[in-house]
Amino acid sequence: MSKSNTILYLDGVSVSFDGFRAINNLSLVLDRGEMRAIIGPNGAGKTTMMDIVTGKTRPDDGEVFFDGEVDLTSHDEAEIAMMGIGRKFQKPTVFESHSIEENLMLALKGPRSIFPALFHRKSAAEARRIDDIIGVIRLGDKRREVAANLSHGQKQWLEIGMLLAQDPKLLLVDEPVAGMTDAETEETARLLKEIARDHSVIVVEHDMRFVRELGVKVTCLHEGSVLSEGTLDFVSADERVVEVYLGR
Amino acid sequence: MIGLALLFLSATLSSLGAAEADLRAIIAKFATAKGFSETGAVVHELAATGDPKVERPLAALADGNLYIRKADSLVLIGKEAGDGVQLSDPLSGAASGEAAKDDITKIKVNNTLRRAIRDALGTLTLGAKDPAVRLAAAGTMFKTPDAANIEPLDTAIANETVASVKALLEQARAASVLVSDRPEADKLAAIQVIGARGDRDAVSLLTSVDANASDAVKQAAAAAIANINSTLAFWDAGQNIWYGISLGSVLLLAAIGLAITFGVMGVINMAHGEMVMLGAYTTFVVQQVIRTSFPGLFDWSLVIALPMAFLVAGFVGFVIERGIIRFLYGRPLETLLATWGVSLILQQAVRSIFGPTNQEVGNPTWMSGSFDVGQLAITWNRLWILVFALTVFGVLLYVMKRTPWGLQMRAVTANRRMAASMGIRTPWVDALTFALGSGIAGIAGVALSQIDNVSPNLGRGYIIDSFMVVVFGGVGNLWGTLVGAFSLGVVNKVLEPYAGAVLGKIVVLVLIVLFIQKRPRGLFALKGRAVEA
Amino acid sequence: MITGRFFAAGADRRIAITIFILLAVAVIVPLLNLAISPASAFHIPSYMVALTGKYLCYALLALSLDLVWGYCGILSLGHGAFFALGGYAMGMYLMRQIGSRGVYGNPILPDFMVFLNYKELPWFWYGFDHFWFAGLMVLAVPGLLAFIFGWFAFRSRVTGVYLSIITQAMTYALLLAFFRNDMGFGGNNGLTDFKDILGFSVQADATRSALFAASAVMLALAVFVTWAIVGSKYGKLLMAVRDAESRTRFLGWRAENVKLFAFTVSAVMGGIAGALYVPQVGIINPGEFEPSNSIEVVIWAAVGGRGTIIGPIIGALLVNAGKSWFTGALPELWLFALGGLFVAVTLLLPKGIIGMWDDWRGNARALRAASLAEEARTAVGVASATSKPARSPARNPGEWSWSDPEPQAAE
Amino acid sequence: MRGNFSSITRMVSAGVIAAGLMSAPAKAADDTIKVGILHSLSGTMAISETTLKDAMLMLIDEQNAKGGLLGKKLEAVVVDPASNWPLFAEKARELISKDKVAAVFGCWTSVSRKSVLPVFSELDNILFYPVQYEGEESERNVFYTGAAPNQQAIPAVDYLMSEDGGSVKRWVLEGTDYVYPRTTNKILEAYLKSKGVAAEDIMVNYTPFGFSDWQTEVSAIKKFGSAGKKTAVVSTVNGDANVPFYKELGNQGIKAEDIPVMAFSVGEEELAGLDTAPLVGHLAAWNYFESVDTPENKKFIADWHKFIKNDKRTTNDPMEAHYIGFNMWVKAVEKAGTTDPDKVIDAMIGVSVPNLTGGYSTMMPNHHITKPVLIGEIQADGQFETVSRTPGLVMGDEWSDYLPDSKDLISDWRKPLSCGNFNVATGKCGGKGTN
Repeated sequence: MSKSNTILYLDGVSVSFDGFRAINNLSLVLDRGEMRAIIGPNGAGKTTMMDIVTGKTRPDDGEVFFDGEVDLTSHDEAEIAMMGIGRKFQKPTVFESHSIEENLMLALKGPRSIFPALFHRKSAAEARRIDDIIGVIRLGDKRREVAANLSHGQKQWLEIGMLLAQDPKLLLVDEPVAGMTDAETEETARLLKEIARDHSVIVVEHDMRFVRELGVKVTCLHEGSVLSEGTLDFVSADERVVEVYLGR
Repeated sequence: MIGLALLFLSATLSSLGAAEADLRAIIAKFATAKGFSETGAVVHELAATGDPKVERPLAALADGNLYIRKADSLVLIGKEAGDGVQLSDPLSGAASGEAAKDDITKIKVNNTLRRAIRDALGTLTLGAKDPAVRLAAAGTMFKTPDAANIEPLDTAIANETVASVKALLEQARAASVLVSDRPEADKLAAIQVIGARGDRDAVSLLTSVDANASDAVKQAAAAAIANINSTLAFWDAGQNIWYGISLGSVLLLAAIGLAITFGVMGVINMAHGEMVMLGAYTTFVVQQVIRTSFPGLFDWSLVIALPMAFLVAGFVGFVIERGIIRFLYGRPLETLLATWGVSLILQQAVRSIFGPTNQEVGNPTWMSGSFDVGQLAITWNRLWILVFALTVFGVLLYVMKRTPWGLQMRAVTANRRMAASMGIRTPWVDALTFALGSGIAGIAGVALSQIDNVSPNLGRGYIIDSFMVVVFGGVGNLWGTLVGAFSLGVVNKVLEPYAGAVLGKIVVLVLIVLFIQKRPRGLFALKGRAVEA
Repeated sequence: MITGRFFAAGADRRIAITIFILLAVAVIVPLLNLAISPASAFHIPSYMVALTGKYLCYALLALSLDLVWGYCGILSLGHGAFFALGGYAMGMYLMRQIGSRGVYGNPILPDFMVFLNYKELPWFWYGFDHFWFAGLMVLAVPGLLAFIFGWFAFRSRVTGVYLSIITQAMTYALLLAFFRNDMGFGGNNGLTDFKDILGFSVQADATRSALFAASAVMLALAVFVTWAIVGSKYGKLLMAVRDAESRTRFLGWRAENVKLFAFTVSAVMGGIAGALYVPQVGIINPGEFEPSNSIEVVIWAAVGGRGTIIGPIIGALLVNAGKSWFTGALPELWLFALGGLFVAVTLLLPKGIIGMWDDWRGNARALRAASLAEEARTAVGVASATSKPARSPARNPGEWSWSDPEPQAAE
Repeated sequence: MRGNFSSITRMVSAGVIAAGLMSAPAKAADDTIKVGILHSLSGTMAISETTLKDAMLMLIDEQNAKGGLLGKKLEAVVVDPASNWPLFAEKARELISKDKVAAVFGCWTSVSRKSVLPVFSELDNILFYPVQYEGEESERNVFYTGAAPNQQAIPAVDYLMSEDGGSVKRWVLEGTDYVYPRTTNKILEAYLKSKGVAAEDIMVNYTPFGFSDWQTEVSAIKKFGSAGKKTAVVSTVNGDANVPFYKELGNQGIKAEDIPVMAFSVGEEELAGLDTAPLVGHLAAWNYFESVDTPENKKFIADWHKFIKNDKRTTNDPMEAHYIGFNMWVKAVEKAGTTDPDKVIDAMIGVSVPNLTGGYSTMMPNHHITKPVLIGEIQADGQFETVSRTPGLVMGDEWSDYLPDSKDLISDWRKPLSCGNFNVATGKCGGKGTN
């Protein structure tokens, strides 16, 4: 397997907490521009895998490469984010006391040190970019509203919007439709597909209907390693997947 | 001292048991003696008679119980009884009426006199029936070596049947040989005997070996000292560790209630120290009641105070939880403010009720004094506090891990809503948990009243250390509190002899700060999957 | 351009009014003290000037704490240390100014060094005979301590209660260190008996008034600086770190640097407060490092309303004025009153005085809007939108959640 | 019972009365003379200072019962500086500027005195300072009614060196780390060395305030005391730390006959918190003991018990100092015919009043007073028994003769000298100058 064409390359990764093996010899490869859905039962290691990729958790063992050449295990969250990996949490995490505009402003690609921030003034280009994103996430009428006042689904979208503002090469999206209405779920699927046109994306999701809607390659994790990989139909036909996850 | 012993010697040789009239004549001299030196001369004269009967008046004098009746200048033993003094005859002990305090004059004693009396009694009681008295006598004679003591000691050794007394008598004899003009061989043997004791008293004796002793004696003494000192150095290290463990047990006691209210419940309980203080004051009140009403129970006062302190502090904790804390769950910082206010109020309340001064809390006899393990002096109160701290810890651990209540407690603190929906009465559990933490702080106060001031400021002295211990050990982990308390105690006490008390403590604080950098969640942190999950 | 924003369209009228009042007070109070005859009803007695000057220093300290606590969620229980260090730097300057007027008449050594048999000035006292050097140290020593302490603590991601407790350990250790007579800072007695500052007698009414004015102006400046910081993109970032630290990291921000900058700035502000405080009260002693003092600062900020700029100022002024009054009026009962006040404020005014005021005004405006709306039978929903507090009550800044296995699960 | 529950009501009423007084300060301005009381009623020092506040209230009551002063009633103004040193200065300023008191009785710690000194000299008022202290100070506006080191430490050491005291040869100087113990120990070291004590026979150790774990220190004392020479401890351990110190001494079995402890800061009040049975024979040096058998003292104690409504409350040395200081002030005011501090300060020097130990104390030109020095041994009932007493009165020596930097200094506030630090070597006022 060659690394050079991949956006994300995990090989033989293991990590354990107090003797509990959360990730066990996991190998996963994502090609540039690919969107991948990851499914698996609770405790399968989905979130821990994201922690490893984003530098939150250091693996005990194994290789993690981004963009074919960057060893992610030797970088921390901020550096990894600056390289172009964006992450959306399972529980929507936005800056609740800030307005939507301000949220996006903080996420916008740009210098990340203190003094520029202290003397920063919003440029016309930045304003345009923010307008664009607000349009994409369909929150135009609430742009000055404080994020705390948004509904659950709107917060999910705002968070996705913040990922877009970061302009990453790879997006890690953790359960984007949890707690959404059916209409919102559809909308979100459309949004993600739109994003996937020019970004690599990993989506973790339990909602099989949503995964089907995305129509992409699926990886099923179990007990910290890959149980099955392929199209959704292929995976859902896999005996073991049915056993541990989908149920009979 | 030599004169005294000579007199004693001559007295024993001439007549055993002087006539009682002679003794009375000497005792009467106390009435006319002016100043400590003249009183001292009378003591010596009395001791010189060698009559065992003089033990009574001398002991009374040492205890400050010898009086002169102003009316007839008679010297009598007095015992305070209510407003008056019960008088008795100094020799026979026969009652001799009562007197008002103004009608009698106490014969003053000071340390020097007391020591003289102690020495005199030492020789006099060498032949006492009670082996404990003989042991004390031998101990006194060991510390006051005198060439003239050798002969009476020889006699005593020959008659002695109890091995421990005999050993001490032999050491006393050796000490006396060392200051006598006996031949070199005897002295070398004496050094052997003393050196075998291996303690500081032996060093003290050996260092005072006469400068004009022979070289062989000096060398032997020096060698013995070096030998003892090297073992003592080892014991010193042990002593420091013991002190550390003891300090650790105090820290553990102080912190363990906080490990519940802060560690488990998340209330930044600044009034924790005041709960400890309430426990100490409860002990004081219990002791007062016992002193006035049931003096016989005094040795049980702490045992009685324990449940009382638990209830008092627990009840106050319960009231605080119901009245204030319960409105503040989910806002831990507000609990800091409110409990700080509560602590001010409690302090001032105690100050208003009991006054600002220290209150006296007595040590029961089983918590007084010390005993030796090798060269390690272990005080009973420290040992009991250690035992007590570990017991409290054990019981608490059991309650938390093994009882249904503990399970409910942990369930509520882990997930209040879930626990409530499973039918646990969360407000009740909260209140009881807080009361438990407070009550434990209260019983810690019972123990701390034995070693510290019982004053309104008692709690303030422990609050910072308690927070350090809980945080150092890892919030929410009882074992962490245990290990944290003992490690901070031992580190502190091991540093203290080298760095001094102040610098030692500073170093410990800096170490805590650095340690938290290394383990930002304390010693026993819960590790787990990232919280974003 | 910040100034531009400041004057633009009353963007933050409250701040402007505060600064204006402070500057006005800086002029008027000295005038009423110095120029009006003591017989007049408008005369402000000197002890009032000294007292209020002291409160202003406390207010500055409370504001500095609020910058890190209210806006960044770092609950420092050791801010008194920065205050005291600034105070000591100023005290050392004032000590050197005594010159040969000390009781022993030694032109170089302060009195306490003479009777502790110092032969020469310790090296760390060099330079403090110059005001500029002392002034520099007032900024540098607390700033540097905060920088080093913060650099370690924030990089190691010490958060929540752990951070609070180690800041307390820091000030406690400094307390013990400064109590030691061997440290060369006068031990328990500290530094006292000051004579001159910049050649003016510290006891003269004019000097007192000048110090008062300096405190008021400095507080006004601090209000402006804090407002500028909080209003900038960095300020938004600061609050973002408070509300969701991990999120900022995954957006590529270095949360530790964000915190470090605020912590250092805040420490410098605290140091300035201490430096202004010392000549006005005439003594600096290790007691200022007492952890309980730092806790009190937290209480001032909380009483006034944290996460606002003028809240801590109001809190510091009110609590201290109350304390002064109670200790005189109810000398044996004032702790009941003060303790009761803290309990009452936490139970009844959880957002502090300013927060309550805003809520009350917000509700009043909402009610008014609602009644207007009803009259016009239009614009329904305005009321519900505005009556919501700007900050959701569920998100209390600077808290760590206790129900999660790890504290500060902000996300 | 030591704690008197009826005291709550008393406290409340006292508070209410004080509040009443404070709320109407202007009204009473002309027909009363105000006296400020500046003692901590809360915080760490409340334990010692509250008693002094009560003692002052009692003295003022008694004076009023005698008809007041200059035909006016005396009125006490009580404030609480809360053991907070800057607050002492603030409250002193408030008492003088706002309440216009004629004199202030107050302070306990050296630092509180140092903190208020500039206030008193700036506003020209009088402070009576009732506690034994380190000396090295003499201010025009302060009258020191407590002991200077030579009125306590040196006679105490003399006693220990005497045959009566046990001919001590080896010394442990144990103190709390602050200026009083430091200075006292410096003076003592110089004094002991001048008496031929070798440096290795002196051990000096300091502990922090409120120190409570004395195990290491006590065992070090034990070790130091086992060198074959008679050893004594001279303790300048402060306030709160004493109780655990003595408890540890008792438990580790250090007996007064073997290693006596001579304390300068332990009085009847501190012993009240202790079971003294194991401590019998340990010593303290003061200028007053409650057990002193004189008619004045008996009356004072009886009055005190009546005033405080508790027969168990003890009296102590600083209370006597206030008793002396207050009576001196009354006498000086009568002599000057005014309460104007300037005139009273001048009238104070030479005033002589009876003390409680059967003699007269006189205010000297250096603003210190003459006192007898008593050495007492702790008794099982928590009292001291006087075992030695200086033959005459000792005059407080503000500038110690045993410190190189102060031995040439004297203080004399009589005109025309009026100088607190006159250098007899150079003949100039203003200290010693360069080393």
